[in-house]
Amino acid sequence: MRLQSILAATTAAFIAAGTMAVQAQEEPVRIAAIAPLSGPGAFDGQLAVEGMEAMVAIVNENGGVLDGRMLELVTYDDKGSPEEGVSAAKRAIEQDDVDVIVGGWFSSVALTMKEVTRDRILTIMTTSQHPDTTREGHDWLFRLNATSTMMSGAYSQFICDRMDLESIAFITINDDYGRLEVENYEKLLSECGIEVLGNEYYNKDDADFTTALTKLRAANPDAIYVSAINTAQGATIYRQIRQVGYRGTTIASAGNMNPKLVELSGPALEGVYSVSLFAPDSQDPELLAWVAKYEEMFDNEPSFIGSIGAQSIEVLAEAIDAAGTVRDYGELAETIRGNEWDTLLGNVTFDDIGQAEQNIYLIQIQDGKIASVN
Amino acid sequence: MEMELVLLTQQIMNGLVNGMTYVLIATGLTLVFGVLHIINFAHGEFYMLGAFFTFFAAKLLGLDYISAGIVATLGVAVLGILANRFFFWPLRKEHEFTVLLSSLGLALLLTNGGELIFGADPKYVASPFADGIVPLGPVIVTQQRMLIFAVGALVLVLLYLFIQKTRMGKMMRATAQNPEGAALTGVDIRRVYTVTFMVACGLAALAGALVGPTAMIFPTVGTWAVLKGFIVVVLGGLGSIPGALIGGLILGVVEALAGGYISMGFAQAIGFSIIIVVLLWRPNGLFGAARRA
Amino acid sequence: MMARFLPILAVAAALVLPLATSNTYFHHLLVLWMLYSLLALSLNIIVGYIGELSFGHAAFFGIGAYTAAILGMNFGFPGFPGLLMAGIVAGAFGFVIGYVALRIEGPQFVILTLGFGSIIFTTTNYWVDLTRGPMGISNIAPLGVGAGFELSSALDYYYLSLLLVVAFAYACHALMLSRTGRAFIAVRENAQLAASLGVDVFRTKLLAFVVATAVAGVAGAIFAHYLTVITPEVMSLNYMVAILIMVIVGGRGTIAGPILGALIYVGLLELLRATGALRMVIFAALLTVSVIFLPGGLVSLWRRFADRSTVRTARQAQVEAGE
Amino acid sequence: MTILSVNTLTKKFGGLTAVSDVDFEVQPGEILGIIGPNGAGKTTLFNMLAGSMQPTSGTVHLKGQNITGMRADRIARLGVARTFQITSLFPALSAHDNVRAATYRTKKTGWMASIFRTATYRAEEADVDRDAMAALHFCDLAGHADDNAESLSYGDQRRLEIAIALAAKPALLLLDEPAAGMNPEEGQRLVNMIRKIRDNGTSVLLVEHHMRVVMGVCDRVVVLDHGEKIAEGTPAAVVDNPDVIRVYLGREAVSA
Repeated sequence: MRLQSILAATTAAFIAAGTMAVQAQEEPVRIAAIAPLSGPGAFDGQLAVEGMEAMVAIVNENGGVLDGRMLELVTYDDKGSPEEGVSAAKRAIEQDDVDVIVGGWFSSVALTMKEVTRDRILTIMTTSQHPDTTREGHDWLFRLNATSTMMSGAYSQFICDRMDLESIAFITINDDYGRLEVENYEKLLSECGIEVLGNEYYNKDDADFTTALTKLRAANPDAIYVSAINTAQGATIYRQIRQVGYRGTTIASAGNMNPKLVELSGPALEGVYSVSLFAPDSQDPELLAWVAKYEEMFDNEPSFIGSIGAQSIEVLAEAIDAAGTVRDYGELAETIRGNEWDTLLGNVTFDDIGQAEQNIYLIQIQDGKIASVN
Repeated sequence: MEMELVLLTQQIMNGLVNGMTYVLIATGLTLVFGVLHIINFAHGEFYMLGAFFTFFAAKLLGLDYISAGIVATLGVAVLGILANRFFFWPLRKEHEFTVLLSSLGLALLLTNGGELIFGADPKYVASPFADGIVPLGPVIVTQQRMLIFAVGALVLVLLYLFIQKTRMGKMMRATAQNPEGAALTGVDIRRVYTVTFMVACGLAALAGALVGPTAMIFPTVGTWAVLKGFIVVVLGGLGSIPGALIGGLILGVVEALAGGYISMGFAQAIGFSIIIVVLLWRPNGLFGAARRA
Repeated sequence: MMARFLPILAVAAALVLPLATSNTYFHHLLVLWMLYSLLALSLNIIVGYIGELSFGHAAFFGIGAYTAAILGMNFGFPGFPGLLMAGIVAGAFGFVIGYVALRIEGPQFVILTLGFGSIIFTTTNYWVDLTRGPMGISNIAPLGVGAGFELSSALDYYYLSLLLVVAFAYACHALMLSRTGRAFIAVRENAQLAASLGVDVFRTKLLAFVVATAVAGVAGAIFAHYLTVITPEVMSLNYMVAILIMVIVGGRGTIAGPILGALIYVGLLELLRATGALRMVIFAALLTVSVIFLPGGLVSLWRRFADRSTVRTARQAQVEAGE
Repeated sequence: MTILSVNTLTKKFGGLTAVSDVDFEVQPGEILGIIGPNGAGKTTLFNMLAGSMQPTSGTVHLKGQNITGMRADRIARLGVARTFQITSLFPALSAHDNVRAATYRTKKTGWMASIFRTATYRAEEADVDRDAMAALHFCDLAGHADDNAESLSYGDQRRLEIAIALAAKPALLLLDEPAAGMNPEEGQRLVNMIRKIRDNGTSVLLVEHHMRVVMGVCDRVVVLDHGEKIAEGTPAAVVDNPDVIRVYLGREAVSA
């Protein structure tokens, strides 16, 4: 009985998938969205794909690209794992023959995936901050987010100039991103006279940080810098910083602020600074349109990670129209590099190795909302 | 010097409280193993369900934290009965690897089903005690962690009385020693299975409800829980409830000291090293009886 | 009679299978299937033949992969000797860990192996100078065969891993027909009785463990060269569970079982991609259903069928004899 | 040459002495019985001989070689086979495979030989099959060769145990209460079998409290009480020993 019903459900699912394929528009431009859709990064992946979906809907409502071709998102789960990312990219290229790839939410995935997509398909990496994501030799590769070097440059400037700190300590995720962050900030902040009192690495499956935070608290720094990509871990750390009795300043790592994090962290995040490409109180009309669309389609609040997903679609759609082609990747890449693009996050340009140059905003949590500060 | 001592005491305190969390998770696990000789890899998922049920009971039914926790515990205890009926009871005569894989399948099913139903977004179980700080001299603990400690201790006492004093407890002990013999002397094995799973899953859910407010919850949180649970159960001795208590507290303190004086990243590995050393010294754990042939 | 030719038929089918399509993604799946088969067959030595449950097996796969990657990147170690070294290093780790852990059995052994796996995982994550930590090693060179020729396409890796699977499957088959194999099974079935017949239980288990871990190391090395990237992720619990699923769903203690289990694992997850968010739920449901209804694994279906046909022929023989 | 010689063998558990200064010998072609009431130390003594328990003091020599405190599998490799008090088989294997596994001691070729199918390997495997069938025949189990061990009747299982021990071609066979749970008819069958084993050149040492079996088959008997040897001799002599009568008085009629 149970076996039968499960078989029936499977069959139904296959049929449904088949029908969807038949009903699809004629020759849509198919964009592979490779993101962590299960495992610890699942929520962030979901926000990313939702952001892309909302922008795809906007583009399609405005008539699609190349005189009426619709955009279609094909999602792949990389589980936040480099090996799975490679498999997903192979499938997207070799089996599903997609037109372009958007991926690279985590640096480790981006760094391996780019070797699979190199010289085969145009790829846009999104939130990955590792500088090595964009390097010479990848002609069809672009990355939207600022590198952690760019981020920390801007952020440390602010920390040095405007926050009255004499000492600081770090709690850092043990991955390529976290290690690079600590390296950057230790150097930059020491240069302006802020003493670094300690750093604690944690693992991506840790759930309790009280021992590490107790240790940092005992060092009595003026501020604790929290480097956390994962929303759940971030919120836990911010709350536990207060729970171990630390009363100094909390600094949130660059580019990892989202409304969910603010909601989950409660009072612990009030007044905390971060930097982001996404200023949620911006009045940019494209941003407003996207936010409206997003809120209509999804229950989550629009987030930085979603907006970067949307930006990838926006740049692609405009560039495809401008270049007049999808599959001529050389032409399309030239077009992307050669122009300035007006997107929901403001104007963006790309340098020779595909690295985006765009505004970085300083933001602060005020009354439970993310607000930009000048 | 004074400062160092305070820090040491604070870390030991952190360890004891975290250890009590492990104890709560491990108790149900060790009960199922002790009575039924089942390694239940889905135990962590019942912990996860306990936390999520508390969250939803508070949100959808408008209950306060304590009532929501009680509703969640009872709800998951009922799920435990169903899990036994469909996943464990039918396999009672099969090889232990088969039962273990069935529980792994159940764990995958609950994690991924949970992701589908509850959503992938992390959630926070709001508790009025979460951020309140209790100063014990220079050492501080949150009210929530004090609550975990108190409830944990109470539950262990109640469970001990249940197993030692009630008729059902006696039947469970008889089954633990010799299931065939117990069946011959009129023990209703089927009821023992049902009650054991009900109690074990209820305990896991209670742990979820209590530990929920100390961190964020998400559908994969059960994997963490079951791993910690297993380490504690093996450290203390499979099937031994005093073993789960001592094992949990030891693991908590060792991890806290490792995190506090070496590095948090190594805490888990150091925890495992302790287990390896203990098992080599006492293959059946601190309080374990020799394995039944 | 049939059973005699079946393996030969299967190998022949496996040889021509990739020629059915030029779709390289299909070839990619075939490579994964073969590598997982090799890995599952090696775990089967521990789980199926000596009857202990190891939760540390993925760590040895990882050790092999890292050995090949590090030797290749840092010391310019050529491909095939690198594979051999990967097997030797993984086997050496297997020897040390087995030497400690195999004194203990049952659930405690499960936790001990889980613990060793976790320690190796953590070390890999933090020994950044050697392993590059969590970011892993990428751009690993493809496997060189010497004289400037290297395995480049998925097809090359498929045939290499198929060769190893066939060789190792044959070795397992021979094992089961040998005095050593009988000792393995004796230890699994009744260690005390085995000892009373002169079998050194500990050494037998250790032999099995070392062989299994060495083969897992070789599989890991090919995996690293093929994917060109390796991260500590391959030593995580997810991979441990995956290998175990392959062995038990396919049928532990058999040779076809782990290979079939690997096929189901790779194939089913791929087919279920069409179901989107339901993918892992359906997978978990099918897994659980198969365990509950086929506790002996998928190969027990065949055995059931085969038994029925043997009974029929026996009865026919009786009838004929009666006439 | 003496097969087994036991000198002042002693086992203490804490303050309790389970076996105290026991001496005896087993000669080639002899069936020696060790008897005594429950708690006399028979099982402890047996376990020390088979290597599953370390003696506190004293020595055990097998054909002149000191095997005191040796591990069970090493003693087995020197030519001692044993059975267990509680039936001990390879339950999921066929009777034939049970016995085949028992040929381990006398064979040499390993995994490598079987991979390359060497001539030695093939010859030896043929031997294995032959030895196994011979052992099954000897124990009247040839008809059950393909049956799973766990599906056999109790009496068949007990004889399969002996077949397993015999397939190891031991110089000395240790039987731990072989008649336990058998009815008189099965017991008689067992007695005949043990004689046949001895006639084929294997010495036998058995621990038993079934008097009928002991008296019927043993050449000599050692009587234990409270861990000490109180008598030794032919069954007929031992039965008349006043100490033995005292120990057994009221428990069991010695001549029954």
